[in-house]
Amino acid sequence: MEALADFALTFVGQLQKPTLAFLLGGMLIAALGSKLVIPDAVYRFIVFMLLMRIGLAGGMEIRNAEPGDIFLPALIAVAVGCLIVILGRAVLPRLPGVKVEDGIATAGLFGAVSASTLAAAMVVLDEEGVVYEAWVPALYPFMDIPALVLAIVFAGIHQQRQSGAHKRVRIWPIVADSLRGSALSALLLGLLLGLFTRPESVFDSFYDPLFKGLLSVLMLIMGIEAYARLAELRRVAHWFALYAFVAPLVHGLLAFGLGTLAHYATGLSPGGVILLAVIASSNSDISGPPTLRAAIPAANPSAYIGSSTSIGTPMAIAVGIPLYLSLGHWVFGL
Amino acid sequence: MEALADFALTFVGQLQKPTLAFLLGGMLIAALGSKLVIPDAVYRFIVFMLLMRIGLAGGMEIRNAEPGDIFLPALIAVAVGCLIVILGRAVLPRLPGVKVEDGIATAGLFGAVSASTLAAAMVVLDEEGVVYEAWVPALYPFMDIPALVLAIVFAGIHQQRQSGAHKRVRIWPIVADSLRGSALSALLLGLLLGLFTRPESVFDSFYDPLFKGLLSVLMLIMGIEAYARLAELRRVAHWFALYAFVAPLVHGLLAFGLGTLAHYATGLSPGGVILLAVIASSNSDISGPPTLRAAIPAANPSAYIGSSTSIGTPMAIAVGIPLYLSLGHWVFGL
Amino acid sequence: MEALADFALTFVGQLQKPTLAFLLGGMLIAALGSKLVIPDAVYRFIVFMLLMRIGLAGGMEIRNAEPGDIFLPALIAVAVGCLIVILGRAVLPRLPGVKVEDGIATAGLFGAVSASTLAAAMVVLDEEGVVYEAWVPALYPFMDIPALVLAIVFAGIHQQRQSGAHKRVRIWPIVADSLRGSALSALLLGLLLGLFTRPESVFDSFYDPLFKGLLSVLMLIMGIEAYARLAELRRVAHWFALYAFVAPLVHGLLAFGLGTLAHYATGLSPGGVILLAVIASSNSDISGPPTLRAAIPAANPSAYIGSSTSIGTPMAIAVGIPLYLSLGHWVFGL
Amino acid sequence: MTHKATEVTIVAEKVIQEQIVEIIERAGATGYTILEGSGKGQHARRTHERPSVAGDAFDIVKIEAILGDRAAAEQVADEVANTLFTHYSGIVYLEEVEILRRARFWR
Amino acid sequence: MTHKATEVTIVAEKVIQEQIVEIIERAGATGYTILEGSGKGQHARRTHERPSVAGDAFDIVKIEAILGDRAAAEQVADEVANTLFTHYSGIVYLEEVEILRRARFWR
Amino acid sequence: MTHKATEVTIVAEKVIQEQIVEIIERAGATGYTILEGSGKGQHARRTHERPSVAGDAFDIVKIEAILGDRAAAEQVADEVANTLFTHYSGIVYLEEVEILRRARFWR
Ligand SMILES: Nc1ncnc2c1ncn2[C@@H]1O[C@H](COP(=O)(O)O)[C@@H](O)[C@H]1O
Ligand SMILES: Nc1ncnc2c1ncn2[C@@H]1O[C@H](COP(=O)(O)O)[C@@H](O)[C@H]1O
Ligand SMILES: Nc1ncnc2c1ncn2[C@@H]1O[C@H](COP(=O)(O)O)[C@@H](O)[C@H]1O
Ligand code: NA
Ligand code: NA
Ligand code: NA
Repeated sequence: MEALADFALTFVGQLQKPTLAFLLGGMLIAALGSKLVIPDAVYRFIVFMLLMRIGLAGGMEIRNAEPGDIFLPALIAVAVGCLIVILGRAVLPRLPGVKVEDGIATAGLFGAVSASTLAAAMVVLDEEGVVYEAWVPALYPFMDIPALVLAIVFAGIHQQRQSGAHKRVRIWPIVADSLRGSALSALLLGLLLGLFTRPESVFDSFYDPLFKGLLSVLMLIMGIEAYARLAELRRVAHWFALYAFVAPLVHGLLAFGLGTLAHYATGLSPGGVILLAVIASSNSDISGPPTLRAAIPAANPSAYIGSSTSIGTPMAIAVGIPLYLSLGHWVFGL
Repeated sequence: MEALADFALTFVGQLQKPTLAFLLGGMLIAALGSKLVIPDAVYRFIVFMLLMRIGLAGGMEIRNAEPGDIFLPALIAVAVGCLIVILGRAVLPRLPGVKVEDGIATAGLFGAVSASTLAAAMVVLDEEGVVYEAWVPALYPFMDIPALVLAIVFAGIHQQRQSGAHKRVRIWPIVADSLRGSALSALLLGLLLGLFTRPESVFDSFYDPLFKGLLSVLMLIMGIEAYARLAELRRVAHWFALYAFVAPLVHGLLAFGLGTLAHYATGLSPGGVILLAVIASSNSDISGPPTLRAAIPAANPSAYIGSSTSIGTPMAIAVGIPLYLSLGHWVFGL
Repeated sequence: MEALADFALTFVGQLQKPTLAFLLGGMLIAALGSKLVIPDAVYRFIVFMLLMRIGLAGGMEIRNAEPGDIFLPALIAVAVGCLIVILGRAVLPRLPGVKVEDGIATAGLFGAVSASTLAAAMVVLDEEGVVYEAWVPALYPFMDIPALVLAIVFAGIHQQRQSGAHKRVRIWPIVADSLRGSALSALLLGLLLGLFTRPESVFDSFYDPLFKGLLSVLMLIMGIEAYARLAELRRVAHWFALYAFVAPLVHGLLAFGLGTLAHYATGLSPGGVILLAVIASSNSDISGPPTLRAAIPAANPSAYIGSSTSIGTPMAIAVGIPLYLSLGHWVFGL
Repeated sequence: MTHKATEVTIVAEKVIQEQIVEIIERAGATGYTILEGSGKGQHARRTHERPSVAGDAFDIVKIEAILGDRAAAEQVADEVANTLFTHYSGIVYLEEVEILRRARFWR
Repeated sequence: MTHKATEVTIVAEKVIQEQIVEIIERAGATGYTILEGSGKGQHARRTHERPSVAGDAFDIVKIEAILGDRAAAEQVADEVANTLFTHYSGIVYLEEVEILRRARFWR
Repeated sequence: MTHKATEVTIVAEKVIQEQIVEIIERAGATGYTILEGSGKGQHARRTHERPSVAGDAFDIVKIEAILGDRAAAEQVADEVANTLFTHYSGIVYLEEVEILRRARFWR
């Protein structure tokens, strides 16, 4: 009860903060038919800037981190990524009107990770004064890649059963393809540069100070896109919308629980637990869809992109982040 | 006489300031055949940034403003927008070689408002230490929309007379279309966010500090475009050029006069009076032309875009702003 | 020996600095097949920002400079630009498998100047605390234009010999075309604005603070492009690769020597000598290739662009800059 | 095996893109493709590179629609020419093409 | 003097661009041209203006290849239609064109 | 009602765009359309997505002009092929199209 009241307060408080406000503002103006468009080149540059910032900070902090501290959270990330897809594979295709491939691809996308949601959570935590290990955001690929790979493997198995033909799904190309995508490339390059070089001067003068402002623009874009793609969602079974509402929170809570174990086992900070929950809660926007389109051609993109962009991402940001934050208050007495 | 000397001094002083210097620099390099181009994506992002900045500041200040203080200036904005169009409608089509539709569309564009001119004036006032109510720039739509609507109505009436057919001009779609344009959307969204949320952190770290620098780039673009479109202007009656020279100043003085009334009546600040004059003086670049092209197809875009971009905007920025500033010195003893 | 050790140390130290680290990082991720792309619009805007920054700083400083101080370094710049092309003209076409036109065009490109290399050197010097006259970077066109013009003249002469036809190469159009290119336009406009107006406010709040961060993004782009164009280089004679390895250092050392004369003759600062060496060492990326493509159509662009972008530029930045820096330590006791 | 079909191409100002698309859809086309470009005709030349200071309404778009039914394609061409090209810039033309998967182009 | 040749045009999702190009090259084409656009067909409409939040895989590309040999062009069209258009969006069609410099289009 | 006309299409490096346009205008065309793209031919492949580090001179443009007079179209094609394609990349080809508003294409 108290927790619920705290969540309500946190949620209303976040509504006032730029992150959520710009997201909802974007949805609002799109709903009102605004023609405001942030150019694609700007969008792509913002995503690069955010991921480079996250990578650099992570790399600079990993220098001083105990490898042992990272191991368990990384393992949890992998486990959660796989669990989400297994769960989705089990549930979605059972729902009436849901094609097996569509269900698998959607589960894969919800297991994968969104850079924008992650960056939003970082800014919220910073504003709330909640600290976290800078390497936690860098766990992103540990959840993202296993989720996408597993979904593609499930789709391959399904197709084999259908066609009888035996065609092995090769895993390494999928992993390599993910790592080479623009999002993970930027993150990992930032990580490397942070780890092995001294990027402090550009980090402090450029990547870090622009982070919050660029994120507000990105939130606006995500809000506009969320509304714009609702139309696509309308063309597929309603179960996708329901899944997109519920799944981010279930996934986040699952990760929050496992993260809490890591808190007690190896001292993962409360902020780290919250971020782990957000990573799980998020669903991939940039990198996931093209990977899935290429690897599971039989799946209808309207189903998985619609549910992810239109409902999943707003839920993860607008409801998920305040929820895990207030859970953090409650569980860790933040 | 003294006022003239003051204007001359102010003008020469402004020539040294980045705003005017970049505008004239852009015209110069374009005249010399430079191939320098600021990419369209960057241009559009800059405009977004400036309007969001203006909107946020306005919204944050309106929170504390007396609604009564805003009412009279808003009314003046509407009145000036309409007066400009009525004046243009009466004068332009009487000139030899000017087609009625071309005259009406041009009057509409000069009644409408330019975000770049407005932003330029704000930076000039800031540098001069002249304060103004942050909601004054947000009066933009109060002049912009009535002017465009009235021009389109005039064009509709004219066409009916020509063709005899009775076809009512529907006003609401024009208003809605204006509000949905990329410029007004950004401004109004910023206003809303400033009014109802707490965007201070991104305003102070991102939108505000980048304002002046981005404006210098925008001035460069406007200068380049001003020169580039002179060619278009050459293909239409010379009267358009003359109108574009004179009208911005006439409109600005008109608004300055009415604004001075508001100064004495409800305490509008001298800086606010100057900005009101600049808004009237400015002529729309981004949002006006497409609206007019769609709504008055019979008007030749070379006439209204050429006169506005090539002469009207440079006049409003280079002559208008220093003029109203030195008038402010003179009238209000700034 | 000591100098060599100092160079080795300087080089390793630079590897840790953002400038070199981002360049090599770009090459690395491109080699690993990353799909990360910085949008073209962002690239072009970054180049504009850097050159405007360089121009403004130069212009503001020339105000207070003795014209006499600038004369000798400018003369050296012209001389080095010509010498590089004469040298390349003499050597390259003699190598087996090298077409005369390809050799001339390549020599022209290596005589011309790269804005990104220049900006990189400025950031390195700033970080090392090595001061230089802000007008030295503005000597850029004094080396760039003569080199391109001379290469085009040589190509014209060669073609006349081949065809027998007598067709004079007109020099002014080439010079004008260079000056009008986007890179030199931005630099010269910045110079003018710095010289004749007071751009301090935007310089200090916008162009200067963003310089270092934007350069890191540009270095990333250059690294990615360097790798991407290796394929083109493979399709031409290996001698181009060898030239691209050796020439930047030879050119830089030549300019370092002549610059040292200017140091003793007219007091050019050690930092100025180093920058002069870097300018000579660099080879044009943005402006040179189109000029050469238009003026020497018979030359194969894969030869000159491949050797410049893939090897010449990385050599000038990664080896050249540390080399001249450690030479500066050694010669001037920095 | 291929089948005959008619491609109708319209090059016009972007400001009328939506109206052209409506005409195409009303004529029963199963789809269309839009390419952005620049061009020169009787009116001012527009280039795609310069920033769209006057908005993108004046950009040039090339819209192509393939219709299985020639009469429908002609109808599109006529309607665009008669209702839109009176005031707006543009050209329209037809070409015979050979399509695969014929059903794709009939509605 | 001009010669007959066949142009095969494919409008499709960018995600299969590389696969289409491979088919074209295997058929012996000496080159191809790619234009980026947007379009509407049986599937969701994509526009080129909005930011590519879901990646650019869903953009529409128009790929054109001119082949001196008509049979090769037909082979390209068939292969694209049969192997790629089962799951991915797209259309393919052929046109007769008149080329100059014939040797340019034979390998 | 439609009329016959000839479309001449040139795909080439952007560096010669102005020269091509001049040839087209000299031949009496009433307009032309330019689309930006990427492509592969005998020379290095250029893609439109990567930043234009070596300038945009190497981008690929597709230039189309419709001429009412077939001979004029052939002249454009010949002149481009003979004067520009000796050193620069590119292809040129002709197609017959059916235009509306015939006067639009005669000067
Ligand atoms: N003869 C032509 N050939 C090809 N494209 C043309 C031609 N005439 C006009 N266009 C295109 O149609 C657009 C509008 O033409 P206009 O209505 O003449 O201004 C131009 O910007 C060109 O892109
Ligand atoms: N009838 C048509 N005419 C022209 N282009 C089409 C047509 N049908 C489809 N297209 C193009 O092909 C793409 C894919 O079509 P679809 O597979 O129907 O979704 C669309 O986005 C259009 O760009
Ligand atoms: N067979 C072809 N079909 C379609 N486009 C081609 C063909 N050959 C060349 N091109 C285009 O023409 C450009 C220049 O060709 P090239 O001169 O062969 O390098 C290429 O980049 C392609 O865009
Ligand atoms: Na997830
Ligand atoms: Na106005
Ligand atoms: Na050089």
